[in-house]
Order: sequence, then structure tokens, then C-alpha cells
Amino acid sequence: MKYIALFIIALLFWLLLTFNLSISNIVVGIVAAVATCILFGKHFAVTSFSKLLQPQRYFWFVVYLIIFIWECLKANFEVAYRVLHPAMPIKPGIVKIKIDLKTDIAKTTLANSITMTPGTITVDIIDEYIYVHWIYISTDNPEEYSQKVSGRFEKYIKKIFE
Amino acid sequence: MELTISILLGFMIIGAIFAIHAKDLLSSVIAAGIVGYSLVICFLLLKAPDLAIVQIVVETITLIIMVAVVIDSTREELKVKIDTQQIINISLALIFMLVLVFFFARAIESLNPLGQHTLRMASAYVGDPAAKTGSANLVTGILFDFRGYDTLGEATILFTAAIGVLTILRIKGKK
Amino acid sequence: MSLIVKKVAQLITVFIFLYGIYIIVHGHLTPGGGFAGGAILAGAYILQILAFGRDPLHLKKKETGASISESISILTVLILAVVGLFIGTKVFFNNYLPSGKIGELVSAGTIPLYNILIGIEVAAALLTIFLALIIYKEEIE
Amino acid sequence: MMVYILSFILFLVGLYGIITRRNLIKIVISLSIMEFSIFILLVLIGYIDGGIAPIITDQVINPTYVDPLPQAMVLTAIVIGLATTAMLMAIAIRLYRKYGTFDIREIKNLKG
Repeated sequence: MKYIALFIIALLFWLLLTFNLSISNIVVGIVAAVATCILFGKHFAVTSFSKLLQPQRYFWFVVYLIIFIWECLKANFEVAYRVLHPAMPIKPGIVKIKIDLKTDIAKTTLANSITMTPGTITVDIIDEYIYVHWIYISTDNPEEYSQKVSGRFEKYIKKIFE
Repeated sequence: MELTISILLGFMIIGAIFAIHAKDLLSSVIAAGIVGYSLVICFLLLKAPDLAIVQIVVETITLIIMVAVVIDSTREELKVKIDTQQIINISLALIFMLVLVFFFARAIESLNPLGQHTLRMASAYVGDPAAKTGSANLVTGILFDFRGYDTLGEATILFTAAIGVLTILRIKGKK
Repeated sequence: MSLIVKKVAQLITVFIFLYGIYIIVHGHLTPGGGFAGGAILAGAYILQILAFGRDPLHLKKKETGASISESISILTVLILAVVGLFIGTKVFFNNYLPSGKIGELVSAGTIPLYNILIGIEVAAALLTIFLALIIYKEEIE
Repeated sequence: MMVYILSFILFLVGLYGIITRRNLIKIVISLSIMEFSIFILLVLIGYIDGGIAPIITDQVINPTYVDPLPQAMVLTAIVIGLATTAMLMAIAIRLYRKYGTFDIREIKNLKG
């Protein structure tokens, strides 16, 4: 099943890259997509084909993008405030957060989203825990900081990928 | 154009001098990367996109290979002490450089200034005869049609290099 | 490497590989060609090997495949060149296929074929060199 | 003229490195620096003011192309440079495993 998903993704990418709908181009694209499937199909990250066909996942993806950009803007201003403030009120440290995402690709997306937001960097993922370097650790309460760091993204990622 | 390229070349010279004199082999390898990546920008400015694509990929792979070798072995540079051998080497290098500078000064007189090249040799390849190969990219047309022998020899060299690396690394050393 | 690097590498290699094929196939129309595209294909493989670490048995199989495809592609280049001796005029490396209209995907005679074969050859050679450097890491006693 | 002289200075830096250094890795790096200087010199010679990249398009009327011949030569040379660098690196790591050093004088003394 995952080979068909890879084939469709590869063909779409090829058509976007060339932007040409002549017969010869499409034939070459199909050959290229088949070659990619044979060589890399075993290790492709997207495992389930049926999930690609459910439209609500794309809807939640758009919603997630908007929320992500908004959070990114907020975090930008916050970090800029901390850097420009003469006293530099930073309190860096690493926090360990439990996540309940199951699939690997969802974990990776969450980690990359956290890294993209200024002020937080994902250091590693080990089983169910992610380790995040944070520029200002405001609380010591695990519930609170996990809500602050990962909670805002986690529920949407769960809807997109699981 | 000449000023931009001169500044880039100046950076390349600084990078090269640092690569030769660095105390740490890893930073020396990375400084050699400065020279290679500046070359990519020079190629783009000089209207050679084919070369830029090839150089940026080849430089990356070279860096990976060099870093792999340096991490596998040692990062420490040897202690340079000035003895008679070193003095002889440096004076030898200076003599070589002087001789080369002399010949280069003679050779540079016959070069056109930058940007006023006449297509003396390539006029057979550019223009109307370019339609002979039917290739829109003239460089590819020259490489695979007019100068096919060069390409065949080049492919042979790559093949030989791959076989050679396999052979060198495979043999058992006697200890 | 950690999970993040592995997953991102899995996702990205496919697109790098397709971009390399695009560079090779459009070598006679846009900048690029067999050398650049072949190096990009090798880069996709190297990225995957760097992300997934060394598993000697698996790598050894890959290296054998790379050597074989390298030899076959350079042999095919020679056969294509020799065919020019029999068809048309008596010139090695003769462009005997019709050249077509400039700017179309199927044009320029044998040049796209040479591009594809040289691309495979360069990719396989670079991959062989890289794999040899990491497989035979220790002195084999 | 300035750019030609600067690229020649880059060549001289590489030559100096080859003759005076004793570390094998440094020698390989110096060799590749010499290669780079030759590439840039060849491409500089082929440049024409107001020329466009040597790809036939319909958009420009009566175009001047930069010289494609040096570019084809350099394209071949870059890949050969990669092959030689990889080969030299393999030899260097092989010598390191046998003698435990990159010093060319030590390697010479241990012969026999």
C-alpha cells in the first residue's frame, strides 16, 4: 500500500517540478516514479495509504498551519523582548515532556514544530518523552510546562496524523 | 563585475592560507570548503550555471569524504619545527614561485581583458551549427557530441578511481 | 542518529532523488546534465546511509549493486557509441538519431541517452567510493 | 587583469602548501586548491561582457552567449578532481593505518 502512496506523491512532485503536461513528460515521470518506488519504497516515511484519502485531515492541516504561524509570531516577539531587555531575563534549561502520540511521523512533526518556534529547541526523542531546551522556564510543574511547550500543537497533530 | 570577482577571490585566498596553516585538521578541511563554495558563487556570476550545480554537489561529497577520513584517523596537526629540511623546502618553494611568476607575467600579455573574449575556438560550436546537435544546452551539446571522446575518457577515470579505492582499502596489510 | 533525523531523511531522500532524475533527463534543455544529476543521486543515497548508520551486511549488498550498475552503464555507453560506426557515417560517437525540434523533451538525438547512462555511472562510482571508505573501516585481519 | 593575477596567487598558495607541508591531508587540500584556481582562471577567460548563459531560449533576440568550450572542459575537470581527491584520501587513510601517522617523513623512514 505504501508503494502506491509513494508513487502518487512522486508523480505529483514530478508534474509540479516540470510544469508540463505533454505525453512524453508524463511517461518519463511515471518511469521516474516507478524507479523511486523500487529503490526507496521500503524506507519511505508515510506508512498508511488510507489516511491520505481522508479530507478532514487536510482541513485540520490548514487549521494547524494558521495556529502554528500565530504561535511563531508570538514567540518571536517574546524572544525579541527578552534579548532587547537590558537585564536579559532568561532562565534556560532542559525539560522532559511526556507525549501521547503513537506514530513516528507525528512525533517528528511535533519535534520540528517545537524547534521552529523561537525560544524552544527539541534535543532528542526517547520513546514517549521529548527533551526540550527552553529559553525561559517559568514553572516547575510538569503539567503546566508541557501544556505551554507542546500542548498547543499536540492536539492538532493528533487529528492530522492519527 | 571585476570588483565583485576580485573580492570573492580575496576571500578564497584567505581561506586557502588558513587551510594550509590551521592547527586542527578538521578546521583545515572546513576552510578548504570555503574555497570550494566561493567558487560556486563565482561560477554563478560568470554565467556558468552547469558548473555551479556540479561544483556545489561535488564539493559537498568531497567534504563528507574528507571529514570521514579525518574523524577516522587523527585531528592533530604535526608539530612544525624549523630545521634545515624545512628551510630548504621553503626556499625551494620560493624559487619555484618566482619562476612561475616570470612565465605568468609573459603569458598574461596575450590574454584579453576580462569580458572582451573573442570566440576564436568556440565559433564552430556556437551559433548556427549549434542546431546540428539539437540540444538547447550548448555545454551538454559540446560535451556529448563534439567532444564525446573527452567524456568517455572522463567516465573511464571515474570507473578506475572507484575500482582503485576498492582495491586500496580491501587488501590486507602485513603488520 | 535520533528519530527526528531518520524520519526527515526518509521523507527528503525521495524528493532529492526525483530532483536528480529531473536534472539528468532535462540535461539538454536546462542547466545540468549527467554529471550534476548523478552526483545528486549519489547524495540522496549518502544522506540515507549517514542517517541510518552502518549495518555492514546491508551496505556490502549495496556496494555490489553499485559496482554492477556502474560497469553495465559504461558498457552501454560504449555500445551506443560503437553503433554509430555501423549506422550512418563511419564516425565513433556519431549522433545518428533524428535531432528533432530544439526545446522539446525528446530531441537532440543520442544526447539524452548518454546523459542518462553517464548519470547512472557517476552516481554508482561516487556511491562505491563512499561505501568503500565506510565498510573497510577497520583493518581486516 | 586583476582577477587573473588573483587567481594566479591562489595557485601559488596551493603550490607553497604542497612543497612545505608534511601532513598528507594538507597536501591533498593544497592540490585541490590548485585545481580550483585553474577552474576559475579558465572560466574567467571565457566570460564575455553582456553575455548570457549558453542555453538557447526564444525570449532573447539575437543573443551573445559566453564561451561554452571552457565550461565543458571545466565540467570534465571538476569530476576528475573529485575522483583524484577520493583516491588520494583512500591512499592517505591506508598509510595511516599502516604507520599510524600522516607525516610523510616518518613514512619514508619506516620503509623496509
